[in-house]
Amino acid sequence: AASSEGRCQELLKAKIGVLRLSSSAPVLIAQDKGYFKEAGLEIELKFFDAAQPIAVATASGDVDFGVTAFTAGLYNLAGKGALKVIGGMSREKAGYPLIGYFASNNAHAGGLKTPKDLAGKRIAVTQTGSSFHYSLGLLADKYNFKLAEIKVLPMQSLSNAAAALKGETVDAALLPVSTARKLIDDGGARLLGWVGDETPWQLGAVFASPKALGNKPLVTKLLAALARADREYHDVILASIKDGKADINDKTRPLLEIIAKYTNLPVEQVVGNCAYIDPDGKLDVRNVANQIEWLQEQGFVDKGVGVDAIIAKEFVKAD
Amino acid sequence: MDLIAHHISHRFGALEVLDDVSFTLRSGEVVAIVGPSGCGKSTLLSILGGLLQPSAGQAEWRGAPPPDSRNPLTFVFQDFALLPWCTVAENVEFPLLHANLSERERCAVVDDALRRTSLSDFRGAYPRQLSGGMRQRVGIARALGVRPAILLMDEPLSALDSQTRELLMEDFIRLLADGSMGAVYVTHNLEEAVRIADRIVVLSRRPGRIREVVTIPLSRSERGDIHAREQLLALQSDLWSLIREQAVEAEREVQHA
Amino acid sequence: MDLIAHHISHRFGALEVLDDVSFTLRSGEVVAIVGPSGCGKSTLLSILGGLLQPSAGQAEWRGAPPPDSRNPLTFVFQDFALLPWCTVAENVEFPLLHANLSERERCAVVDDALRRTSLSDFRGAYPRQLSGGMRQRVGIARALGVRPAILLMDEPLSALDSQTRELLMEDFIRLLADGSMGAVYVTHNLEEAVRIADRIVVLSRRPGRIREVVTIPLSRSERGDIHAREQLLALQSDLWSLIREQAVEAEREVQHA
Amino acid sequence: MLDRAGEQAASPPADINAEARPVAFRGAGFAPKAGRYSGWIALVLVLGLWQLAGSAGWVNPLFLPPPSAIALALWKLALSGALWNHVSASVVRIGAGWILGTMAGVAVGFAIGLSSLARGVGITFISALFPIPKIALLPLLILWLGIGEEPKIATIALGVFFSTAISVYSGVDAVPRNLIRMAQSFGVPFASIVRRVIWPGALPSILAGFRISASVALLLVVSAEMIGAQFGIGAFVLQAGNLMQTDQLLAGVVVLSLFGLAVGKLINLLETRLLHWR
Amino acid sequence: MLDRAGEQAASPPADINAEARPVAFRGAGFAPKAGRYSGWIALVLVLGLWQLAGSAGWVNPLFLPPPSAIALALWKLALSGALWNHVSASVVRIGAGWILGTMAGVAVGFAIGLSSLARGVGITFISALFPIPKIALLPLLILWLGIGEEPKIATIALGVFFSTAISVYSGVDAVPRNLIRMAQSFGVPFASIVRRVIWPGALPSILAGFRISASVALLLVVSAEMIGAQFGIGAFVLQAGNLMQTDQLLAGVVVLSLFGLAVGKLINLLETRLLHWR
Ligand SMILES: Nc1ncnc2c1ncn2[C@@H]1O[C@H](COP(=O)(O)OP(=O)(O)OP(=O)(O)O)[C@@H](O)[C@H]1O
Ligand SMILES: Nc1ncnc2c1ncn2[C@@H]1O[C@H](COP(=O)(O)OP(=O)(O)OP(=O)(O)O)[C@@H](O)[C@H]1O
Ligand SMILES: [Mg+2]
Ligand SMILES: [Mg+2]
Repeated sequence: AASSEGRCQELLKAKIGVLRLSSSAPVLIAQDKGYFKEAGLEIELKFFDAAQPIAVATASGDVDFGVTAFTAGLYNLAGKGALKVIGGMSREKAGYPLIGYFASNNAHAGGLKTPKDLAGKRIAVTQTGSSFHYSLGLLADKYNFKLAEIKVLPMQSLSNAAAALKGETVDAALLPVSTARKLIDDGGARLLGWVGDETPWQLGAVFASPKALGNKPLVTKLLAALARADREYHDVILASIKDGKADINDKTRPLLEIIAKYTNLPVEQVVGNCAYIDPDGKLDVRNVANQIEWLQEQGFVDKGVGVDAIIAKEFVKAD
Repeated sequence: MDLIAHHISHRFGALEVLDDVSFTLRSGEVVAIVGPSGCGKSTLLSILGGLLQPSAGQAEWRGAPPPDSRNPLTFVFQDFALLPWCTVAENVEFPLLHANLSERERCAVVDDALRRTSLSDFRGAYPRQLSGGMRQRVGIARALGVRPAILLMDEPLSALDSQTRELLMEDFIRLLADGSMGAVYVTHNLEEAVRIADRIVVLSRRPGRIREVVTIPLSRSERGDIHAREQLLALQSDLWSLIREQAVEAEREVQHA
Repeated sequence: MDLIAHHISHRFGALEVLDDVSFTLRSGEVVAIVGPSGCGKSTLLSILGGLLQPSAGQAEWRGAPPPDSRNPLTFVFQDFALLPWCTVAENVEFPLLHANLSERERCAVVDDALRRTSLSDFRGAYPRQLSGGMRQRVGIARALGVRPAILLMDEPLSALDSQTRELLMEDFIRLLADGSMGAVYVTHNLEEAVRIADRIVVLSRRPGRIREVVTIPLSRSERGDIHAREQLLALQSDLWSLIREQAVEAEREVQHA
Repeated sequence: MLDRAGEQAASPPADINAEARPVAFRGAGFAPKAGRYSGWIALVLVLGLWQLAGSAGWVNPLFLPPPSAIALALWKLALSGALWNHVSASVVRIGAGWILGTMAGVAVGFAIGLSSLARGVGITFISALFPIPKIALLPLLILWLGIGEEPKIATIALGVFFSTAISVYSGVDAVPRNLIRMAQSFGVPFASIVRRVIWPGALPSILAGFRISASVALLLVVSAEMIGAQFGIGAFVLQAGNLMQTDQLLAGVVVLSLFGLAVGKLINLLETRLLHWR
Repeated sequence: MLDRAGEQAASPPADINAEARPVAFRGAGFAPKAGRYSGWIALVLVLGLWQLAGSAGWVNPLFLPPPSAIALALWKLALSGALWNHVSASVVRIGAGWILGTMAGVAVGFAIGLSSLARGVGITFISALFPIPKIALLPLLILWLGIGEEPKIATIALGVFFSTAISVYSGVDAVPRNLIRMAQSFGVPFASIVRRVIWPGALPSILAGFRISASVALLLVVSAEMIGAQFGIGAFVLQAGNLMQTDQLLAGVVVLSLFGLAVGKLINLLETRLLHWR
């Protein structure tokens, strides 16, 4: 029925900026399985290789929607009214390995065995104000040490951070599992734990440019299509996860193959790399407020930016 | 077309090079300029041809250039100034490219100029492949190609052997015979000066001043006679002693101070 | 020290330039080389000085160079080859820098060479600030500074006025007088050749072959006499007709073919 | 009167010939000609050594995969057809960026070399703008030009522009002034002087500039494709880096190197073609 | 015998003087001298226009903060003392990297210009290695050299090296061969020929290369400081970019530009000093 309706109506056009990561899985699924089309949308995906440019491109109106992790840059843009959050995406959640704490072999031998031991160490992250940096902040709060005790080294790229770890020039690093897998397999570093297990938080979001926000039917249809994909992803893949790995079976394979296709990874790697996503696309608003406060304390986000100002309340399903 | 040096003085920075030089070149005349090395002959020529602005005075012209001339005031440079990336033929063709000539006519002009300077065999050679004398001939061929009203020649035969010089000199004299082309001829060779010039301007040591203007009392066509030969030789040695008496002592003084 | 051209032939690509040239320069002798433009005189000189490898034959030397010579075979180049970034004095000093000389001695040598070429006033000038003749004199000064056993001179006076030429010629003759220095003297000026040379090698048109070797029957010191003057003049015009009869017709043929 | 010494004086007497020594050849050297093969042989040697180091386990293959692994990755990439997509996307950007940057650079370089006003303004602006890092400007470039092909091409063009402009104007400065005076003395019009005297005179320097700018263009494709590129060698390299697929990363780098070699050969060819008069 | 015409023939008769026209001066131009002020005036004009565009609200200050905002950011940074930390950290890296890269580049450039073997090998390797993006190699540099100053300096040195080598060898190629032959004819030893003939002859091209490489060094400080730098203009710019603080980002860029201007002036000075013979 939906399809016949879609045929008579003009399809609404929009562009979504995404990363080639499984954390964007619902977008990929919705696009590949035609959920957007069925909702009356003609979506074009724009792939980026870092979170920041997606936010910038959304702010400039080059893409209408963005799906990626929260960063200080994103909050700063949102604070200036250049974009607004309309829904939740990936989360750090216990049992769903996404970002891990990794120790170098030497540091591990020297007693760095658990995330708690990270206090006082030299730790590589990608960028100041990134999700990795925030995760460290949460860890410091949890174990009651000061973030200032850690020497946070921004390496600007995941490969740089991995190389620093492998080269024993830092004690530890926060890396996504996709980057770290080879390093671990190779014996180049030791896993200390997963961020989701230590400090769950709302990692990613869906956000929209001001122009797209003005088009209510567009946003509503998009969110509906995404929710459908979220649900399917949750029920099929996330439900099959055991020991941090999804099962490859007849049910999961089609979806895994979609993800593999878009992320240029073999299916065998995709299964160990599945971000948790809320089945209803809910956003942990309290955590977002916490993120903003924390970043403001660090001086990474301009003072006076509040969570209310950056969230499009009419669309967000709060958690 | 007359060319007039009107009270020309020039200095390079603190170095005074020319001091109040005036003379007139009438249509079809040849004026030779002789003087010691470094006295400002090349500088004077540059000023006359509009390539250098004198510190005082100016170069002037009067009358109309011949209608078929493609570049009334044309130089033959002392350092040849050939384009190293052009072949001999292209170098000769260079000033003709913006003239109103068909491909065919241009080729004919180039061929003619090369033949007159015995360079036909080297049309396709690059300057670095030429001997010193051949380079100089390319410079002359290029100048002849544009049919100048007045040729400004800076020691045009200095790098040539006596034969070639003789031949080119005869060519020059033939070219100048009909009186349509004039020339300022800078040379250090008194024999040449006496053979080709109507008048000889003798410059002093730097700063160059006009010491003498010597008029040759024979027409150029008469100079070929056996009678005239003697007379010219005498003229030449007179000129030589004139230059010598003026400058040699002073030069010696400086030199062995 | 003798210098021997031993059956030297040379070709640039397909262009045959020298064909079996042989002669010997005995210690202290001066050999002049004359020949039409482009016949291979500069090429021959490069080969004699070891700057070019001939296609066949070779340049050889015999005996010992004088002990105080800093560079037995020294060139005066046709294109001067001055370093544009060095002043006149530095250019003259250049070949002395790696000689075993104290600062003081070097200065003295440079001063002397500059004085002899009347360049003392231009010690600090750069080549671009010099006239053509002055550049040539710098090249000569530089060559004199190294006390060569044999000077290889490529038209060393071509850009100079008659006065300066006269003076430098006298200098050359004085330098050569004691017989310790020899010279190969490429020139297109028969008067010069006759005045300075012991023998004159006449080359044919390209490919350069030895047409004649003319020995001057007077010692250099005798040539100053008034008697000798006449004789030399006669010699010179004989030489001229010799060159002329051999080459001019052929040249004309090509030229007006 | 003439004493014609003739043949016997012309050739040296044979008896003293024994002690004659050849004049030493002093004119050697200073004209290096690149051998046809030396470069390739050296390249093969280095690759062999690298492979050996990899096979012998002296270096960690995760960070420096041996050439064989890189070749394999390249092979797979070629088989899958993705290589072609990446290469063709990048070639268009590199080509367009290089051409735009070069045209602007040559024009500005000539202006600086020919006009006093352009010189004062141009050199100041080049000194001030050249050191601005393109990577830092990416956010602004996205804001200004979006995420289409424009900012990618602009990034490359910008990098090419500055070094070209500098090479060109210093080439123009080096054209011998006497040749220009010669042309002026023949009344050759300005445009013709620029085209027939200054251009060929500056060409050696311009070609050296092209050698630099072509490499810069290849280099910058990675920065350019940081801007939301779906295909392209740069995008491929970046993604491989993020996923620590070092063999793929280096495969991408090798593709850039091969391009560099090809362009280098092309410029060698241009040099022998256009500068044969030297 | 001599007919001395004397003064009256030497100066033109006064009566016909009326119709005489001066010979047109044809030797003008082609020797541009940069005005002392034109560059600065143009710079001020552009800044003024930019400020106007910002104040009048023609551009979104998020996209392009006006100069006043940038100046304010810079002022705050200077007051806090952080500016000094950043600048001093970067200057050391840039200086060390430039010097190392230049020394290597000059040495290799001379080798390529002088030896056939080095030419074949060198040009091939430069063509192959120059286009390798430094950002892609950072992981390897980190692995080999750690995250101290070494890899940062190496990044800059690497970037400087290639363009210097190319400029130098094309400068060596352009030295007139007749000067080298002259030196050889005087038996001047090889080293002396290189030092006194080839070096000054190649200097114009080398200085143009320095102009490029100095800017490249400034440019690369951002790439270099991607390697775990806490202080440095590059690190500052990167952080500002990550946080989308465009005024701070541009403040950092302005600092690099000012360095560029200073270096440009320095090279102008060197050129007038060392190339005054032209
Ligand atoms: N590098 C070169 N490549 C090719 N041909 C050359 C080269 N150098 C000289 N030639 C040719 O060799 C011939 C002889 O040249 P050379 O310079 O020896 O003549 P020359 O006798 O010195 O003449 P001139 O009196 O005019 O100086 C000329 O025809 C010239 O074209
Ligand atoms: N560009 C310049 N800068 C400074 N001084 C110069 C420049 N050009 C020439 N001179 C000086 O001007 C004087 C005259 O030079 P010019 O070339 O006119 O002499 P010339 O009479 O042609 O000499 P020659 O017969 O040797 O060619 C010389 O002393 C020279 O040093
Ligand atoms: Mg002169
Ligand atoms: Mg010659």
